[in-house]
Amino acid sequence: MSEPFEPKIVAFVCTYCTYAGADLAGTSRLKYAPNVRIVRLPCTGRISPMFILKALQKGADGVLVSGCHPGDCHFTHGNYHARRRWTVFRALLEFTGIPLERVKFSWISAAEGVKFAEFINTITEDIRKQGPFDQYKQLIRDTESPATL
Amino acid sequence: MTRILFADKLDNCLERWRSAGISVIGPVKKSNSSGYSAVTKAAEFDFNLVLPERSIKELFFPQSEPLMRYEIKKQEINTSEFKAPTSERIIFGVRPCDAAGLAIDDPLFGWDYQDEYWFQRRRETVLVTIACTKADDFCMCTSLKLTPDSEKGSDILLRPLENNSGWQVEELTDRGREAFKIIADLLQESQEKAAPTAVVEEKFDLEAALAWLKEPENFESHFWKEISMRCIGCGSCTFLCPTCHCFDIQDEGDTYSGIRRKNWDSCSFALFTMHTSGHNPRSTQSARWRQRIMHKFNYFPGKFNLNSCSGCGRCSRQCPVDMGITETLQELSKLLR
Amino acid sequence: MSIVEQYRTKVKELLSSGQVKMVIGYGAGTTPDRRRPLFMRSPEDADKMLLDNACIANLSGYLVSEGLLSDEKRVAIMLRPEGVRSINILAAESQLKAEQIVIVGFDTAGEELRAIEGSEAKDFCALIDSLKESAPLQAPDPLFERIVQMSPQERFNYWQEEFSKCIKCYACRQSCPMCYCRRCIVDSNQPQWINTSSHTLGNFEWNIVRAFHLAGRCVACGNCDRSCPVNIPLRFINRRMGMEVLEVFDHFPGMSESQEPVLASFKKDDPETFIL
Amino acid sequence: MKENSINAQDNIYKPAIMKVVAKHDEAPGVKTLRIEFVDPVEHERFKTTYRTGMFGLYGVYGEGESTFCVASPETRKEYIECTFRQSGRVTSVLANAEIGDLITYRGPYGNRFPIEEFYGKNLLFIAGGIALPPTRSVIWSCLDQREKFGKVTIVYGARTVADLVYKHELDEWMERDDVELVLAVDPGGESPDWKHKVGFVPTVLEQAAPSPDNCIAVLCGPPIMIKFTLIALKKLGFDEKSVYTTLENRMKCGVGKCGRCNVGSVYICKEGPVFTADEVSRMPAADL
Repeated sequence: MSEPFEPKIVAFVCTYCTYAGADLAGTSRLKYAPNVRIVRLPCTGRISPMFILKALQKGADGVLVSGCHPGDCHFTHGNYHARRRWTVFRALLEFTGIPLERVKFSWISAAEGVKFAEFINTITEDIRKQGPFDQYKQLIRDTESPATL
Repeated sequence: MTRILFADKLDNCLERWRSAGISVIGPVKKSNSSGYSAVTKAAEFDFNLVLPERSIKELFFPQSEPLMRYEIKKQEINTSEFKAPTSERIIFGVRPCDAAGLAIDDPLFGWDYQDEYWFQRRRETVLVTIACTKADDFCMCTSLKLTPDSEKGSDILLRPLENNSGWQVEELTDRGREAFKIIADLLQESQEKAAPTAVVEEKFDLEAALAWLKEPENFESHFWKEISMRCIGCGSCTFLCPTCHCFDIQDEGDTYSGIRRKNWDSCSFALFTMHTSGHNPRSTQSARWRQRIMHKFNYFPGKFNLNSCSGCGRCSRQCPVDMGITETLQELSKLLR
Repeated sequence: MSIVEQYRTKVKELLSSGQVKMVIGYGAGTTPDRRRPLFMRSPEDADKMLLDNACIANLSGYLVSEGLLSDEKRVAIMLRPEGVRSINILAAESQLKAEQIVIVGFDTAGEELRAIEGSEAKDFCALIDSLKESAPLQAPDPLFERIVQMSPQERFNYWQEEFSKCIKCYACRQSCPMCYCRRCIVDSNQPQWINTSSHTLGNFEWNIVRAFHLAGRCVACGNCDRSCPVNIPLRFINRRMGMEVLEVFDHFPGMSESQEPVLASFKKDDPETFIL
Repeated sequence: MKENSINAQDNIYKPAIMKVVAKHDEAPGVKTLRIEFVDPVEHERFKTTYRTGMFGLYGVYGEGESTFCVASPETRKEYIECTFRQSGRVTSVLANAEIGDLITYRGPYGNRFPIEEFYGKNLLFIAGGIALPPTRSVIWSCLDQREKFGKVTIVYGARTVADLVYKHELDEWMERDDVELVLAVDPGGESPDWKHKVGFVPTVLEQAAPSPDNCIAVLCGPPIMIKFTLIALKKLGFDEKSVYTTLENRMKCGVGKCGRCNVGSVYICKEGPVFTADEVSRMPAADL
């Protein structure tokens, strides 16, 4: 138990912008925290709030959702729809007591490899400071199921 | 002279039972909902409830019960079983209809195959029932040939005193006697009279309704459609019912590890009987309501010689659209006249 | 003539003239304070009809029950303003055709029961507009205010305690006119997004998802809250969602049948202060 | 006490672990798995309880359990064979099981075909599509002790040639002199080289016109086929009491507790799945 806490973060990203940005960060040999598991999706419009709940259900300490900047969506307006959805979903999380610091949203384009790397580093440090998401993990423990992330 | 348990001794009783390793559960109202939950102080009991909103069933057949934990490695499956707890407990302040409900389900859970999750808990539990001195518009135990002070399923029957200061004690089973031996010296001999039991009017002619249900041609009667028209297909009647026992088995986890659970399920849900092919033997809400009534008052008695209903009236009391067994059986008895 | 008399006459007329095949209204319940849905198909049925301040359930969910509207015949229904808004949403989401529904409107807001003029959803637009205006001014519920004031941890604990009562009977879903999906997300098992078990996590997930699916669609009729057998204050979550869409997107659900659903539309300049 | 009851102290919801030893593609989306018990004690229990007609709950931990018949006969108890169509959550995973994989099995449950009562009689098997597996269990139970029975006739039809299951066994039965096999596919389902009948099972059956004298019929198929085949059988002079069929319903427990498989007052899992046509006719049709 004395192992230092390593946050587990799940990132849902769109393949056209943020994933390409992550790729760029990689090919540019930028170093970023290894705590993030990236799930690539066709568009931020495809990212259902259910995904975020699933990540938490599996024991994530933080969730990151990222896609193209407004106006850059490969499908022209998937990210506008996503933006509305997140606005409402955030209000819901907030009202039910899920700290918003654990669920982050961002726009990262294919050219922003540096932003991606920095963003991941900042978030990882941020979540590390907040510590494990114990209040949710208690819910998982109550189910007797293991958190398998 | 009868033996009396005075209410002011209740805290001492709780203490005694606790030191004997027995936990106590009773009717409790908290965060705006009532049910049977753990009690440590007498003040936590709420004996004024006509009936707790949630039935006693959940203490024997929890709404979600872990059965098995599995871990899968390459070419190996390790499982461990969850067992029902073996600790002794007393449920103090059970309503007679709830106690009777448990007795109704015993044959079902023991029918050829014993469900140890149920019976383990049944063996470890002493039911201390308090006779009802008040009832509401939905109580219907008398229609089911039970009474507000019926002994069915109980280990101890308490009758509230007229001045509400305690209860007359009637020991019904050895298990009950055993539990009350621990507090024997806290009981007092007294002449205090018991309060009259609640008056519960008979709401329908059970025999007539049963006879109607037995007639094969009534299975497809138009009655079912009419009576169930406003049913919205939620499961609140079945989940609050002390005798409804249907369940689902669900796995939670992934390919490597997780657990298998037994969860309450309800015949009101469309998916309950849906085949993988898409065919659903009970595809309409009327068919599902018919199943519920038939199961309780025709199939169950046919198998176990018992009606699967103890007359608690929760189905009607809590129904979002004011349906319930009472109305259906009332209407049924009218059909015969 | 009292409103009840007036509406009984109206129902009789609707049914005897063949304008509608059924009128969905309220009848006497088990106890004097209860009303139950009543399906009137012949003029005589109207005598069983009641209308008073106890008629609070939003009956519009029955309209989408299987097969009722498929014969294109008109159905009349007694609705409060919230109910009319549900009709607009159901029409906007293509679940029914607003012309097929004859509305017998009434309102119990305030002390007095009053009739509302109009027979089709579109006749109620002015009324709904005024509801939108007054929505932010509604008297706040003290408990709601208390929840808002809590720290996130306190709020989490509050809801955990409330949700721990949940028995997953789905009365909230079944009583909601907006929950018409043939197969609810919680009943879909490939993949199983939400735990169906009624443990703390499963209850939390279910209630979150239910509330989210109603965001920008809930008309605050209170059906879910009233039908909950364990009294979880579901109205608060829905209300919080409603406040959010009104404040941020100026959306008041159910204004008209042509109103775009808030989560199926967008503006390029929607606020995004939270996005990094 | 029923012969399949188990020790009261056992956890009735705990399945046995099985190893997949063979798999076979039968038809598009239809697979057969042959599975063996890992625990010899469980296997011993199966050997003493299993009789043709019983079913089981086949499962994969993490997905759940799914109910179907045991397709292998009581004369071959070294393994269990099951044939299923890939359609839901459990069967999709089972269909992808590889040889050596472990799955679970709970059972055998239910009643059985009274094979001893068939001794000395002629047998008529009628099956449609994916319903051959339960019939096949009876067929092999009889063919494995062929001398005890009279004439054996099998009428099997499927929608198309591709949908016929157990093709290798059909060939084998076709070759045998002591079995008369009538194969059919629905009109439009035949391939250019199809040499057998074209038509629906009830029609084909009427043409084949097996004699009802001293004959037991075993009938399995989709509800619509059962309905019309029963009419055809009646026309041919069969008594409802000598026609056997199996019913299936959604099940979760298999042991009469979970409350969903009943048709009228009959619990398929305990009083079934094998019924005579006479018993079925007394069930409420609206509940089937």
